[in-house]
Amino acid sequence: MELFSFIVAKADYWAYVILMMVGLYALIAKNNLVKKIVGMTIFQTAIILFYVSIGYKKGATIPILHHGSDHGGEALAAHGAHAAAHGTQEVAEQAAHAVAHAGEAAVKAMDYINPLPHVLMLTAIVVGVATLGVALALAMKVYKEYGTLEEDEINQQLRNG
Amino acid sequence: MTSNLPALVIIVPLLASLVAAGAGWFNRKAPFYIAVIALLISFISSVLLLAQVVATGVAIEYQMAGWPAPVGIVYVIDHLSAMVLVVITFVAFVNLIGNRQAVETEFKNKEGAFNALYVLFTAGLVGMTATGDAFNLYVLLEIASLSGYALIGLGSSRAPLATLNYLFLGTIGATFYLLGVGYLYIATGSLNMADLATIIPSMMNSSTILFAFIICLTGLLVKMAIFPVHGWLPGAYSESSTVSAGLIAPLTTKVTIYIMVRICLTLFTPEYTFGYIDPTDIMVAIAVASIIFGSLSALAQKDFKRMLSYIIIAEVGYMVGGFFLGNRMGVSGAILHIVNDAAMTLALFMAAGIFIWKTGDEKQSSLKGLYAKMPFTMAGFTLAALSVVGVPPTCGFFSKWYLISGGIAAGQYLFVGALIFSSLINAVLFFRIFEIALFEPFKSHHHAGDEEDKVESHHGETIVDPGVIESAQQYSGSDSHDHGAIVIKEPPLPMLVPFLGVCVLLLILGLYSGSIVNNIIHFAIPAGII
Amino acid sequence: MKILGKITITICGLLLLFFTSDFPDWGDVNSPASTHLSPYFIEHTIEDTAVPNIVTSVLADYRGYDTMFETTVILTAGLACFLLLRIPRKDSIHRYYRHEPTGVTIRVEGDRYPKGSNVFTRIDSSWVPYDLIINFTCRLLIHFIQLFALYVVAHGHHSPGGGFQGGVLLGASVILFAISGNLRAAIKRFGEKTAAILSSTGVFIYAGAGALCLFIGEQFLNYSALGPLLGTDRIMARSHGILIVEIGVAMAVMAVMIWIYYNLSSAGKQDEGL
Amino acid sequence: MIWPIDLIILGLVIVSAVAAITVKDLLSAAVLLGAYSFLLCLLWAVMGAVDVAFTEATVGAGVSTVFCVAAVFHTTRRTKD
Repeated sequence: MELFSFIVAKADYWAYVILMMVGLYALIAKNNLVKKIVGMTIFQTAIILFYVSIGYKKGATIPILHHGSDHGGEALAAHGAHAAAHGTQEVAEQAAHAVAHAGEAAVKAMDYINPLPHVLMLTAIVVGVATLGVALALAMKVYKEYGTLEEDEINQQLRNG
Repeated sequence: MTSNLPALVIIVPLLASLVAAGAGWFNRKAPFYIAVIALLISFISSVLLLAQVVATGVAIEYQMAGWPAPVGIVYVIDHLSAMVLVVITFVAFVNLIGNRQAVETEFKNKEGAFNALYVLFTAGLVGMTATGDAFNLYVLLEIASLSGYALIGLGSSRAPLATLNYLFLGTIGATFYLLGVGYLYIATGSLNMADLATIIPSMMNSSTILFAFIICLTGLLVKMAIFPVHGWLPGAYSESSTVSAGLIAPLTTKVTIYIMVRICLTLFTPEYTFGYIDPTDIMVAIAVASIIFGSLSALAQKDFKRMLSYIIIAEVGYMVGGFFLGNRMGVSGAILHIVNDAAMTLALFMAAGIFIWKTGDEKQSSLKGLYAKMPFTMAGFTLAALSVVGVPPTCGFFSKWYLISGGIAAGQYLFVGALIFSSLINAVLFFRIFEIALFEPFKSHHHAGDEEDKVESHHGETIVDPGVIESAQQYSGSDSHDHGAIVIKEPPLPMLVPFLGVCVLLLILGLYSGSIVNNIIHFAIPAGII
Repeated sequence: MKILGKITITICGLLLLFFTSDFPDWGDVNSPASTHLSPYFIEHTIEDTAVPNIVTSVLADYRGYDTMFETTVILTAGLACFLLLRIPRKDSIHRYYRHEPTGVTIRVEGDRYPKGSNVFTRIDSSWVPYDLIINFTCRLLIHFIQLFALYVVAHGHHSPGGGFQGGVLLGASVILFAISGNLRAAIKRFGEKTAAILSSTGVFIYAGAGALCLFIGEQFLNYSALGPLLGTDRIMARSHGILIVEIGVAMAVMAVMIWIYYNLSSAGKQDEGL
Repeated sequence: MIWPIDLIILGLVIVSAVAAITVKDLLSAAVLLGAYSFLLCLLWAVMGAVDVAFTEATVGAGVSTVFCVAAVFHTTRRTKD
């Protein structure tokens, strides 16, 4: 079980390294331009996986406060009751906690997943699709010019004049 | 409005690019003027910012959306960034007004999109320079890169492939930078540069911070095309159209070097960069390799723009090496060279634009006899070339002087040797061109420039050099008989005046380099560096 | 190249794997990332902006400046694809027409239109037979996709989503229309010029709202300056400001996605395509 | 959250990424890239990053795949590696 918890603690970080290296390998070693573009996309999404893994917190919920929680404890209590109905252990505790503090309008940072990496990664996804679009446009221009997407064939044509 | 200057310097170009992109669908002339006005406003604001910073001596902080530093995004304008802002907006403005004809012919029916991307590129660089947030820097870096790819990709028939290679390497560089920011975030939980600078000294021994430093630096080195990863630069710059090359070649590498300086000094603090990691030896070795490789490859080129591209690789080596010497002389030299090299590269690429307009191709051999044909242009070109070689009193001499003294002070004699070697090579390169242009008679194989003149003269816009008024017919007649009198035929004034202005600026920068160093760069370097 | 690639990724991979050992455990509540800055956003989003979805409030307000440039990145991509690919010439070499009553396909050279045009319909050179089921289903779906997209844009304050996701959905609905039918029909309904102008307008709404705050006298993008204009207090003004910029983002993203699709799928000719 | 789901999806993500760059047909590569994006979207939804998952589902799995297919449609499916 110790091994399992060790793997679970680091698996996401390992996975991001593997994905990043898969993408980097395609970018460096592949001969086909569209394959390189696919590798580039994988390379970029690996970073997104890394950031999202940073943001995750055990026992926390998604970073959306319960509706109308400007009424504070009331809403949190409702939220807790709702979660308790679903029977999750951790969330039920949280519910008890929320009910206990029903009077104070406090949002606990521990209960919510870190939203900042999510925001950064929305931007990174957008940058990724923008780069993909421009790269595909350039690849199409290259194809129109040389009639092939293979780099060695293009170099052959360039050498032959 | 004065308190909003840091925002104006970037949002005016941003808004103008949006208006230009829309206006291009209704009017073909409007986008150009919108772009020029926006860049002028941006230039004036950055000059005002520089004046304000020099006068008060404190950095200006501007809170975007009204949130204070670690929570929101702030802009920080200090001596260094204000100076680089002036350089960026000046280069963008002068290059655009100097290349109006080229824009109209090369980007026909797409003026809106072209001008919008041109201004967006400038806005991206301005934002990168002014921002005080590590992640915001990445977003702006991508804006500058994407618009740069588009501008470069529409050049000669080989341009798309060169640009695609640039895109792949650029994406690797930017993604590495993003990963480095992620490592910093996982170790410290902050994204603001000033906030990070307060946290990092307390966790010097963290391997995550070390790796963040390595990976950020790697990403930026890929972006600035230093020796082992330079492959994309010559193709991308020499295949693109002159107006794009004139914007991107002087700015991209220099701003990336500025970012490196900013990351090393402001974010990772000098104590960490030079005290704890101390990468001087390895970085100077890479820089020396870059200088020697760039100079030798430039020697082998027949194409003028390609030769300039390899000189840029050598110049990147100057600045990286100078900065990592880690003493005040070397860092001052590197920062001064950012300014000087931007001006020199702009002058040379504008000269390349004029040569292409005149002769129709980029071969050095087609520059024959140009001294007699275009005395003003060639005078400016000579000044720019001497500056690259490093002849006093042009500006190139002074930054090299600082770099060499820094190298001697740090005991890096290899770097000093490489600098002198590269200057000699540059001398050989440019004197070879002088020889071709001065002694061999002009023979135009391509009448591209002349034909343009004829079309122009229909609209009555041809501006011949004052004093010598020759009709286009007479000119081409005398040209077909090689023994005819040499006729002075300068490019039209809108092309010539900005170019000559930049060349005179090279002299002014040289003469005032002492006061630039004492009044601006001196305050830009943290006191920790001696 | 293959060997070089393998060497590079082995070195990089081992280095990266080695440095993960220093990371806090995955899901660690006490990691610096979760304790330094982010608690501020979670605890203050309601009192600062009145938006329960923290991602939306950070995205469009605390770090709204980033998001403005994120939208600009998309616009840049649209402009770049246009600049690189678009071929303005309209005279394609030959076109195909189908005679509706008989189903015969004819090829027409040049820009001539076959006589008796009401019985001829133009088809693509790589034409695939008209599929009734796909076409009907897609047309049925498009309305619901667009309705859902509008919900996502408008409800971004309270649920996952927002301008960006809604904009992509709206764009995807038009792209679906183009795929299920043909490109020309889509361009007829949502032209290139519309897409181009809408994309600039969308970003302009965002940057313009920011600049308006600046002219009122607060910092760039500080929506609380819009309070008197919108007739609300400063906190609700931030909430409304977020909605305004989300609409701008949705417009820009929708238009750019469609614009890029038009250029990519027709190789810049915008004549016939996928 | 249940860790087996996380690990299983991580394994699938890596498999689909490797498949996308090794398959000898560009159209298949484009479609596998879409599958890869969709699996990542699932993973992020499991990790509670709902907004990121939503964006990846619309952009990565949706529009990006369409762009790739459109580009392959106008160039070629052939690839040597």
